[in-house]
Amino acid sequence: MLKCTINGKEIEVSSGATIMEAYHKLQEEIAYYCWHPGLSVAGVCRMCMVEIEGNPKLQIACNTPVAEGMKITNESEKVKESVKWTLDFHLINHPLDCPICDQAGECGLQEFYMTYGKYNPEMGDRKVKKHKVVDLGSQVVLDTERCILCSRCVRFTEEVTKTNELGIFNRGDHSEIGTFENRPLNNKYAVNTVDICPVGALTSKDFRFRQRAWYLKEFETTCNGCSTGCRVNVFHNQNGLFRVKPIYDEAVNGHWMCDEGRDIYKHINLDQRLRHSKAGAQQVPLEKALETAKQALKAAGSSAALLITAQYTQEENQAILDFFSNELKSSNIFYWKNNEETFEDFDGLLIRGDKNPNTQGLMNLLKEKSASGSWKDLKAKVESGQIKTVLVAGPEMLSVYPDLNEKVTVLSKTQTIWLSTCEHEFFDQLSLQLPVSGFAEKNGTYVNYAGLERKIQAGVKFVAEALTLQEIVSAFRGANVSKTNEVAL
Amino acid sequence: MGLKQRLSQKLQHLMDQVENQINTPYVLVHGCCSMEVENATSSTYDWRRLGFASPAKNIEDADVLIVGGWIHESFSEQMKSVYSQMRGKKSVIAIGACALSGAPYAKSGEKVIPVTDVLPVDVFVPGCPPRPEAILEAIQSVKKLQKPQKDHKAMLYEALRIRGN
Amino acid sequence: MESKLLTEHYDKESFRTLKGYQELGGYEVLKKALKMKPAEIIATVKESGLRGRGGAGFSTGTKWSFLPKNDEDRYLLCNADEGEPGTFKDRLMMERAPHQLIEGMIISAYAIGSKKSYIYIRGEYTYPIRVVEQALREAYDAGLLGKNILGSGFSHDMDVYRGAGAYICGEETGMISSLEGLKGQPKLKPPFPAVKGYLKKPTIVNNVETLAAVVPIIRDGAQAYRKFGTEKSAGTKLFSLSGDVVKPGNYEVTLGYKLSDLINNEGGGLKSGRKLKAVIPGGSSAPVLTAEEAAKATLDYECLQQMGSMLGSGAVIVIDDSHSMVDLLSTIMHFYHHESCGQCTPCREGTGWLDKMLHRILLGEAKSQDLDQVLNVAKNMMGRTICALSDAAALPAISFVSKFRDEFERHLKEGFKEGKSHAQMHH
Amino acid sequence: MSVVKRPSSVSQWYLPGIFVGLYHTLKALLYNLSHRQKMQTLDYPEEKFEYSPRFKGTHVLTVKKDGAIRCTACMLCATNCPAQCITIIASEHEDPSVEKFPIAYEIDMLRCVFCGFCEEACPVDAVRMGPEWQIPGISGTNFVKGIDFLAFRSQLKGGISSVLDDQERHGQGI
Repeated sequence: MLKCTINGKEIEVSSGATIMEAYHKLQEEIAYYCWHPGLSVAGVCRMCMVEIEGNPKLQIACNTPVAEGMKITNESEKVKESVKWTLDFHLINHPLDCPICDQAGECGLQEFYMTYGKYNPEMGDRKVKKHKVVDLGSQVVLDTERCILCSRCVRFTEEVTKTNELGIFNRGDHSEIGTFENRPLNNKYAVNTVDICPVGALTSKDFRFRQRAWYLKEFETTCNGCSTGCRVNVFHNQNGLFRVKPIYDEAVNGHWMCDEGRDIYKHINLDQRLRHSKAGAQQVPLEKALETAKQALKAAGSSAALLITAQYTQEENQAILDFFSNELKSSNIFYWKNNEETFEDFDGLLIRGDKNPNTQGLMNLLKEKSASGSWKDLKAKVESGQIKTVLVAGPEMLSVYPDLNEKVTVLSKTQTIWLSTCEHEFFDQLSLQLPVSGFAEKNGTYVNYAGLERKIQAGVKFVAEALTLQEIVSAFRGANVSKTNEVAL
Repeated sequence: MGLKQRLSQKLQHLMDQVENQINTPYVLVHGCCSMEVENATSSTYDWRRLGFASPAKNIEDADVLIVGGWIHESFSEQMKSVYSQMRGKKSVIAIGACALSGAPYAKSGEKVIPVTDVLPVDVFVPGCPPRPEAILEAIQSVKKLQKPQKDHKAMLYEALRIRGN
Repeated sequence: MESKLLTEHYDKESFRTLKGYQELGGYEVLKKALKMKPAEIIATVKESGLRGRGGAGFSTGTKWSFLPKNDEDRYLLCNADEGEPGTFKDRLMMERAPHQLIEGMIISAYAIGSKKSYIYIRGEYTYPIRVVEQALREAYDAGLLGKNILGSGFSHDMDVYRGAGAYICGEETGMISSLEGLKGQPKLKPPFPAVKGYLKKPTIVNNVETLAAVVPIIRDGAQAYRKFGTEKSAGTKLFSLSGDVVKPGNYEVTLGYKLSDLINNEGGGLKSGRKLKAVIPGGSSAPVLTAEEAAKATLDYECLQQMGSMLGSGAVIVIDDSHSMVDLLSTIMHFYHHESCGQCTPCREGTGWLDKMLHRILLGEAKSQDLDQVLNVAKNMMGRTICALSDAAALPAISFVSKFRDEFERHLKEGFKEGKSHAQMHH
Repeated sequence: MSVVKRPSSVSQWYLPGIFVGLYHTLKALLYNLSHRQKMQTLDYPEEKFEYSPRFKGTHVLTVKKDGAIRCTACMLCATNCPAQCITIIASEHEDPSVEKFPIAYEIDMLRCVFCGFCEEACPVDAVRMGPEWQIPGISGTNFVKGIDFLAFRSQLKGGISSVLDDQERHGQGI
């Protein structure tokens, strides 16, 4: 371990570490664009200049290894002057696009301009004009005038996805990021380039012009797109959820996140949600619906069945399973496995075939209850008439359950209580639907493929009547669950 | 009918005519909008020319209530009682952004509520504060609301206003 | 007068062929070297005080000693890119004496224990490339290259690699990237090429003249070589004299030779009726010397260093009073703006900014604080990038503007008086 | 030091007080009748008060030369507005040089305090405070004004062009 002092503070780093890693470890303020903890060192933006005692020339922090007893500072006048000028070089050909740029408010240039900027631009000559609004692929739009050529996105496609779609074309100040003719940027992690782009050159088509960054609040939770359970930040305000970005998590997803996971915010917004309980197509007040469900389940007693998907948190599974085995003394518990054939896939980085966040957790609980029934058994029992009433803890993400329609047509014959987060016109054939809160509206834990606990927290509350399974079970046990019209957080 | 009855009928008609022309406003305005109401009663923008009497002292004999300034939740009870004390045909003019919507104070955590939560409002006068001419405009709209049948003078005003603007 | 150590037989046609070269003592030194131990060769080269002739002037012996001692295979690259404007000495050497270069390279390769070497020749030099390839074929046929050279057990392969026409590929790591098939962009240092260069293996990059100078050093020994030149800058150097002189061309003189002698004796003095205004001693990236400074200057690394300029690649460009310095600087800046590889921001944007400003100054649409702005931008470009191109662009700008400030001011007031400038035609 | 003059006994009599009062009223009445113009009262609908150009009235959305509104939906005005009365919905323009424009730009006149912060915040002179004061409306009228009212209402006669046009801005290399 090497010892060095940064701006007067003592720090110890592993041998071979660069000065930038020491700064990163110490959480000390330093200006940089092209360095990224998850990528290789490019050393091209020349912002991270530091002054090392005994070395007349300023060194770049991202590529200079730490030596024992090095005294490093980036607060001296010489460094500030260098960063000020290098930032000015970045800005002389940068277009005045802040009003129409999505990155405004969280742009690297704006941030460092406030601390190191010159505030009186001296460049009187014409700016270099390049291509605007370049369509890179299905997810990402590029603006080469805004690009500061830090090559983060190029290194991302080289090192992380290893698909090499992006490259820097031409030379000198006419260099441009771009893709080759018939090779658009269409890999499954393309939107990560938008996150790591320090400026507004790469913007995501899904979020394009939808909201301004300073209108969004964020809360940390876990993605429920598949069983990897990446740590993510969900951005929202009172009108709805807007986007999802990854958070660095050593154990599971590192700095990255897949593009499928970025769409998980869509099914929480009001337009797709089941807002009121419905009997068939008829809207029913919540208390009355809960009452009829309770009566139906109590009447069926041990012949009531539970069809459960692995989309619920561990606490919810525990509550519903205890209710069935203790109160109803019924052992008809059936597990609905969605995509049978692609269940074990794994793309080598983050995407897993098992699209449920809590399969492992549910499996452990089912083993405890020694319930191993699957959909085929339930179907046989329903058609043979043995089971009359079924409680379905339905899926939250309908898109990953292609076999939904087949289940609904079978269950529409018996008395079915379907718990669902999202609305679907097929559900109107069922006898009763109850709204359930989505992953962004409840606290709980998922257990990911490797058995790690992945926490989620209630960041927003859009559907007032949506309940969690614990609340539904406590309602069945007679507790009065009156849902006043809470204002969304 | 004797001359006396016809005379008294004509007198009565004249009195009604005058009676209709004159509305007596009760001013319940505080904050910067009260300045503008004073302006409207001042000699420059005199609203007596348009048939508004000077602000009534007691509520009973007023038939137009002018509301302005931010409305705090605790104040809404008194306003309702004021409104209920007015007798006969009554209408409300709400002036100023603070009354109409709570403007900048609405989201500031203070319990400032818009006037529509408290009283049924007939004429809204936006502005912060609205110009005295806007209050005179509001007065004419109130008169039009109270006496819907054709009023040549009002139509004349209407024509002038559109052309003049 | 010239001291022809290397260029003695350049006038003879046959010197280019293997037979002609061997008749005049060619490849004898190679036999002598193969009998010596590699460390001994490195010691003689270090002792001879031979310094890099390409532009940096770094001591060749020291550079060779940076190589790791293990037996990891390493490469020797000959930098024949010669992109520095004003330099045309490597071309002469490759056309007239390819075998001298090949012999020098084999000896150097043997010294550093490299099995593979490349000659990276500038793509535009089609004729020299043909000559060198022909010479290589002759060397292979004569058993001087390939397996078990002259029975000494040392085997070595040598190839020619054509450059793609980029000034940046003259820079050490830029050339390495180009050789690896990547975009010709310099690599981050550390790690230095001597530790991790071509294909991440230790690599030594030397100029054509440096490698050719190894032959006389090994032949006559270090002390004989030291007789030429000054104490710190030993040996002779080829200077490419160009500009407003009667006889421009390549002249081999000892280091420490007086610049004014080179111009007046070898170069035949200025054209009639012209007065010397300035001299660029070491290629376009060297700061300019005024007429007075040129009179005092001697052609060696130390003296030019003290005068604020540098020997560089030895391209002496003579400028007389018929040329406008503003026009010259604008052309140089346009060259660097075009040649910047665009990796590092200060150089990519700075060269563009300087080029546009100087173009505006040339057309007279500028004020005197724009001159301070040029100085400011240039000062803040230097020393902040991966390679020295930004310094190569900034140094001429600073020296031109500060040493010929009055001419720039007069130019701004009166506009261009020497008729149409080269830059105006160019844009 | 101010000395209070004791009122003379004659002024406390009843009749002289009335006549003095009548005298002043008649004087003012006769003066007004003879000098109609000097009268301070403004006959509102016929006579209008002339406002200074700095008057902060109902907003105006300026237009470009080709008639499209100048606003690029950057939301700076909505952010700067103390009453948060501006709601903007942005969308992508098919002409790539325009890139972003508002499909909905609404100002809630009831909330607006006409402070002019939006005018100051706008980087491209897209929104300005117009010369007319706010016209009252009876309950039920829509006070949330959209683009067609703010940019193309009759008084603006086809829209007020903004100071700097997009093409000019690009032309200057900004």
